[in-house]
Amino acid sequence: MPFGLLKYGLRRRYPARPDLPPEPDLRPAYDVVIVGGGGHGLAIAYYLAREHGITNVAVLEKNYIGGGNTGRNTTVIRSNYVTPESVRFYKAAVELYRDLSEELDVNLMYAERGQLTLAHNDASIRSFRLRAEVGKLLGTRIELIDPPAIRALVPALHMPEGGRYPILAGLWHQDGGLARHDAVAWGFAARAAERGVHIFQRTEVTGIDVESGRAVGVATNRGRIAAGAVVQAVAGYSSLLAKMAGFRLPIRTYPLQAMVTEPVKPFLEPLVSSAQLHAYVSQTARGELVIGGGSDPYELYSTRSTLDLKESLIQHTLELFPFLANVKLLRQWAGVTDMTPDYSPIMGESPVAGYWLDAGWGTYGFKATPASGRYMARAIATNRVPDILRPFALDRFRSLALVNEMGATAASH
Amino acid sequence: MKLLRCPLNGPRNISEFVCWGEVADQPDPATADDLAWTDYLYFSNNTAGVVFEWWCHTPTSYWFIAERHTVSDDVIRTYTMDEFRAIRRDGR
Amino acid sequence: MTTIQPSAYRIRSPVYRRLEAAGAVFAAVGEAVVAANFGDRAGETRTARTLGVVDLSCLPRIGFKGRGAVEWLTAQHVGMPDTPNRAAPQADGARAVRLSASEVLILPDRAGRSGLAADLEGAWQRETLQPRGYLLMRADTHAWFCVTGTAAPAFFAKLCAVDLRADRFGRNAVAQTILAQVGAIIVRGDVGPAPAFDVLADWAAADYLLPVLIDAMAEFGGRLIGLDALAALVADGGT
Amino acid sequence: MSGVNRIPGGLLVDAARPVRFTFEGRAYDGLAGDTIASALAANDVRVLSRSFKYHRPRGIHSMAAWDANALVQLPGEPNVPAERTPIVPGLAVRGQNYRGSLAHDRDAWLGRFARFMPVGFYYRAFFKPHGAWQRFWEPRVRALAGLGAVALDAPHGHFDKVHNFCDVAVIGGGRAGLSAALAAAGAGDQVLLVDHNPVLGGALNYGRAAVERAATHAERDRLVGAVGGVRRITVMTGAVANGYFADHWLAIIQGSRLHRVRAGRVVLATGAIEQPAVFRGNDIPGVMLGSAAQRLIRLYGVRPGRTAVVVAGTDDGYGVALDLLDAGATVSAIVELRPEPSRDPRAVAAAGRNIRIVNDASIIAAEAVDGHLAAIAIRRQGDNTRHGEAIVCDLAAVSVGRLPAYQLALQAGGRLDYDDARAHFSIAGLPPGVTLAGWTAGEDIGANHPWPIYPHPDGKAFVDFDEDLQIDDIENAVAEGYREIELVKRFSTVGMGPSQGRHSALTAARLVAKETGRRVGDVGVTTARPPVVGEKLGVLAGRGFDPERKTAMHHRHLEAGAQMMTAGAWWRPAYYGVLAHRADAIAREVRAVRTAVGMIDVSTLGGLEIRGPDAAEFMNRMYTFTYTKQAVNRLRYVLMVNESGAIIDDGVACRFGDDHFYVTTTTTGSDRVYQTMLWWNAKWRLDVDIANATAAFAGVNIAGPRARDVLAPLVEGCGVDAGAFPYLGAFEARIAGIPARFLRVGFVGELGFEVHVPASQGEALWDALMDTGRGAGLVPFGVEAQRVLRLEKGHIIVGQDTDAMTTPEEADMLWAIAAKKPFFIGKRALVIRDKHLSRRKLVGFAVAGAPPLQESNLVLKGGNAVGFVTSVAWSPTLNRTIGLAYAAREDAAPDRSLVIRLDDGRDVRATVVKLPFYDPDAARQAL
Repeated sequence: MPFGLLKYGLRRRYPARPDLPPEPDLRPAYDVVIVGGGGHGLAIAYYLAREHGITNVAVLEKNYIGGGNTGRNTTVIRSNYVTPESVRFYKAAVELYRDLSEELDVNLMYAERGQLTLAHNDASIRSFRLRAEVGKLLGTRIELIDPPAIRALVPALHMPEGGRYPILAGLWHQDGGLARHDAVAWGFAARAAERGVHIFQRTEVTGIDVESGRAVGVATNRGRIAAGAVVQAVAGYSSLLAKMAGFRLPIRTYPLQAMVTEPVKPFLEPLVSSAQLHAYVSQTARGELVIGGGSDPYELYSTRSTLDLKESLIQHTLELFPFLANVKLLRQWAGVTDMTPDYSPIMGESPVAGYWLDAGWGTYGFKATPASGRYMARAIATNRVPDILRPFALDRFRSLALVNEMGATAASH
Repeated sequence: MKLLRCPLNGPRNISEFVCWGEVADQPDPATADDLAWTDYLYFSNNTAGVVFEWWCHTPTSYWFIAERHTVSDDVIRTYTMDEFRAIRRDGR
Repeated sequence: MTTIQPSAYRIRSPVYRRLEAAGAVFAAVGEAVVAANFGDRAGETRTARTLGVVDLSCLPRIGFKGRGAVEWLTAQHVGMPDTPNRAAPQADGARAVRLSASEVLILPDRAGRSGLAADLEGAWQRETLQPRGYLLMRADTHAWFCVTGTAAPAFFAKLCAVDLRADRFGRNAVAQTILAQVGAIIVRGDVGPAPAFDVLADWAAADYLLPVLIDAMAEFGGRLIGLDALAALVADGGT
Repeated sequence: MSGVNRIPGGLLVDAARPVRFTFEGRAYDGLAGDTIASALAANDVRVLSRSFKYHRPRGIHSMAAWDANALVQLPGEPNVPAERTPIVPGLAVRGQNYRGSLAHDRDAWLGRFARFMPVGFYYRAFFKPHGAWQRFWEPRVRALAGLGAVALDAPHGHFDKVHNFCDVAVIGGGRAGLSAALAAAGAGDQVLLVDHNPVLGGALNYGRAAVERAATHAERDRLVGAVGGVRRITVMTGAVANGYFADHWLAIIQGSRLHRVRAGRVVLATGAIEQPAVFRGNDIPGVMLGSAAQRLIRLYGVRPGRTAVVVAGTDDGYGVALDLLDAGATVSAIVELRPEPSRDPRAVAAAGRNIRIVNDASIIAAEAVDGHLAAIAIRRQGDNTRHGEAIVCDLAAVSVGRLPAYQLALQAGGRLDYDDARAHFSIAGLPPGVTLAGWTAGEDIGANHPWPIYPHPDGKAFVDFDEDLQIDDIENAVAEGYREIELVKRFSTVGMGPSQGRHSALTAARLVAKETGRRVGDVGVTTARPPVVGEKLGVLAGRGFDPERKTAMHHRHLEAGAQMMTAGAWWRPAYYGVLAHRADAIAREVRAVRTAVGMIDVSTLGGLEIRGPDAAEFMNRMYTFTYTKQAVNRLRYVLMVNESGAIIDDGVACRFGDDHFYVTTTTTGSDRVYQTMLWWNAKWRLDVDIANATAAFAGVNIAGPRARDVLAPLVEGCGVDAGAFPYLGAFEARIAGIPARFLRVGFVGELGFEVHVPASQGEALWDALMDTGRGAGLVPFGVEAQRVLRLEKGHIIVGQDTDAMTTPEEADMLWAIAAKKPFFIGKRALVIRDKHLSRRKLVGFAVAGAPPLQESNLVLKGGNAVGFVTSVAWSPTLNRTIGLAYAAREDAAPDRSLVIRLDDGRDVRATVVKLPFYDPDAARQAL
């Protein structure tokens, strides 16, 4: 019985410690207005307050906090990417996650269980080795392992000798892990609010006020708000907000579906995924199996579920774990993801002065949360984009200098 | 499963089709500057609303145009390439 | 009679080994060999009425596609369906299957007697008039399986999302769709009293597809049958 | 004897057919038609399982498998709903989620520490000191997590799927569903009537809407009989309609088969789900819904208890009381929670049968002895004693109201409104083609009790049985600042369990409304998503279809001992020999090609026919080279880049006529290239026909100095000597009687002929060539040897030596670009790429000795990765290790030195070598 819990049991009245304080009055102007109350927006607010003393900040959430992709992703945290630029960035995110529970004084249930990605053909082996070598060079824990090592890591895994999907090798990423996604948003919200940041739910931005090329405020369903700087962190709706600011983004928006089974006794420690089978599986601390796959095949601004994706995803999942045939699927859901041509995010300046972009996360947003929050805050506070974010600037699409991460997606979000 | 009416094969499950995204007019490569060309290459409207899209019925490799709402996923109409050119000429 | 080995012929079905393994007795039809029966003519004929599958991959067939193809075929007195995804029976039992405004597939009768495909190919080669479309090697792009019997629609429902029930998919109806994840052309053309569906699917995937068909048939007592069974059906059923 | 509580009249059971099964290792007798739960109830077994968090004993609650209270373990199958699963002889059933025995669970202490585990407690603790969660607490939490257990060796079992079509799908076979089906069929529609129970009739089978049952049963028999007589109605019983998807696409599960139903329209007559009352001990086995007691009595012939108390918040409670009397139980009291006495005829009848009715009462708590209900403590109006009045009973049947079974309706896009007057959710906003009927539509369903919630100072009044959530937990979640129902759910996990809120959504909404001072309708319920009830993964997977493609020579490769590898859907021979001697086999094949002659199956390469007056113009636009001037009977390399200027495919183009090109593509590229060509020409509308002949052609490449010796005897109507058939020539002729296309190519850098023939004759071609080639020393070679051979020639493999960014300039292939052409796809982008040249360049390299170099090893410069190895192999021809790699642009010149990092962290030096490594003046392929 950890001491922290005694106070709850020993008090007569429940000692509530509201994570979300009662909503303050909306001010006419803020130094920074953050559009989007998901993990990213709240993290930017937190780091602005904590590391730069900028607390005259409003976070505007059209629905409820963490209700977008923050609460819909499958909570995977990893840094096993292809390009050095990406590995550096996501490695920074992983390192922030390691201390985040204490920093936010919330148990994020962060656990580095390791992520294993399976190779079924020699093309996959080549691309996995590249990710392993880049990761090793940059100091992440990652290696290419052989079938016996795979069997030792995941005894439950079905390992066919031949057939279409033999398991030839695995990309073992020991830094890979999980965290409780909602708690990440709530933690940033609580600690940001403590420092004076205003968080408004059910507050929708309907326009961006731009004067002579500079963002000066936002229009909302609760009136206009003046702003020294505006940040958009609205995964799934980035193009629509950018349009309000008067420019287009290299983004197409697709649903991404996931599903969860009823809880069963633990049998699976690491996260297991297969790019070729477009499936990844992890088991939560509650015992549920969380199963995800690739994005939907066509563009849609909707979180509806489909049966056909569920069928193919589960068929492929059973290739890996055939004994799950009698386990029951309990729920399927979807998020809306902003895919860029190179599968890398867009962070930093926009064509509009004083209007900052935190967009294009595709399926990688959750794992980036603390790093994008911290470095975006630094960019806004210092009005200078940190080097770690520079490769992800919007103008890379003008020089065709893309940060190609297509190889790192394919169902290991 | 969504149904999509293929002008050649009639209504079919949408899993028989692939979508290549919103119809975008290619600028003249001879005259377009780099900005215009990269706009064409990467910067999409990503409209939340009704769009004209390229769709292909894979068993027949038949290309056509669908008019679809990207929020409700309602398909308003599908067009053969000839029909589509006609409505485009009528300035839609 | 001397036993016929498919491997002694130049033209071989993509599934001839599976037919051999199932005990097929082969017969020559022109340049082709087909499984005449599997040693149980009477039983196979009964099966054909409920649910059976025949491999006709070796029978000749040809396709025409492109500008002028339909006009040229019409000029050759080929009876042409006026809309795509319909088949038109020809005098000699062959069928003209219209796949699009400008594409036609010529299927012979299932006994392989029709010479229409060969005649048209010869005529097209000799022809100089332009445009007359272009030839397609349909005997090699697609394998050909014929599924017969009253249970066929229920069987197809396990593999295909298109409604093939008799009252929705009548004689000479054509569906170009996906069958067990393989692109396929399905043509309704009954054999005597039995509903029959010709399935034309990727030649290279035939060795995958046939076992899938047979597995899905088991529930209805369906199985591989020979060409003789079709002949018998025609004989006692009349067409 | 099938149990001490067995009574006659069970609709579903056959008293003549006993079935023996075991529970917790002990044998019991049930009847054919019994579910696990009903058979155990008949045998007076009340505790079926243990709860998720506090490990409290749980038993029958709804008798409809709506909740997790009666989930049991079968061998290899966890979380089996005992209330729906039929018993079969020998079935071995166990409880779930306990250590030790179901009766004495060593984890039951958790319940006593509930007060130390407030809502969301795990967010507040377990993370200090640093890493404590992962190292110490998570393993312990996980050890307690989960319900049932999976068996890693459980067999997959047989599952499959079908498609199903109807004009109207009616979901629910109760009064409303039966009537809707008859109406639709009457109008000429093909109807599919779906019900999850073993028989049609729904609540008509067990409910008691009137004092006398006769009328109810007569109505049921009339409707069911009528439906049975209509051919246009197809009935599916024991089938769960589990999901509504776009355009009336329904997922219906019957046994181990998934039916994907396409309906013209859908009628939802899914009925209503009876709701529990919330009071201390409302989860104790023996406390159950009134409808659960009625299902036991009427469907299974089981007396749910000996001494009963009925908790009535609606008039239906009185029907339950009458049923209990008829079943031979004693009804000690009906506890009426409403202030006014009921005037319902059933209440009058109950009073007439001398049942004590306590009006205007409230509930204090249910008390358990040995984990089973022993008494209900109630408080009458004006009674101010602390403990109220305890009424001894072993059954408490609770009827306080219903919630429409809204899951499918909400999946279809409907939304819930709260009718404050009737304390009831109603459904609105359905899409066209979806309609509601009966209770689901709010028809003939009485008012709910508005507030059947009775907090207790000592807690244990459960809102969510699955998750062991109590009234305080919901209130405290709101106090923590989580005021939106979705946030309350996420923070408290209410509704996340197997019953997905079926029994907790209404109470949670009411509590949150109270705490936040909003209307229940404004609070609402969390999004309803598929599936309605848990569905087996096996059912969803069915018989998975995974097509594979085989060439005409596939079986010849196997007979020759080839190790096969996949390339997309295709199977290809990697090499001929055993894994143990892989390297030797590859080297042997390489040497054969260099010194004699080899043959490789190239059938998997794409083959496209480009025909028509504009064929050459079309080629010019699709590919980087120029084709207008290409001579007939000649072939030319083709390189395709995408609109961003990145290399995406290559092959050769043979010109067989002014208006006819035959183009090959990479193995995995053919379908995509074909689709792309059709897409572009849909815009360009050139007079050209594009046909995919990939499957139609089988092909081999015969390469080596003695290639002619193999071909000459077989080729008809065309010489194969250099004069008649020069390098890069392309002819049509016959070989061994087979019509064929001959291509003189140099991919592997020797005298080489590709021969393409109709697929159906490919095996015959292979046989003929192997036969005549024997004398010339012909050996088959596989993809691995080909990779070495082409590497020696410095030829790239698209997708291996190129990535999604590689330009022709980076790959040093500007020779393949016709820059003067006004247009080809990607040309404009390449102009931009040239202005922002990348830092890398693809180069050939060689290293001394044979270090363990691997493809994807990094090329380092100043400690940074500037590139990586894309191809590397030991060259048996050159006796050294050679490869291709991306290096820093400034290091691209021959003789520059590269640093390559090995897997093991060591660095090796490599030297940049001008390509090709082998036969630089290309004499051999031109022989």
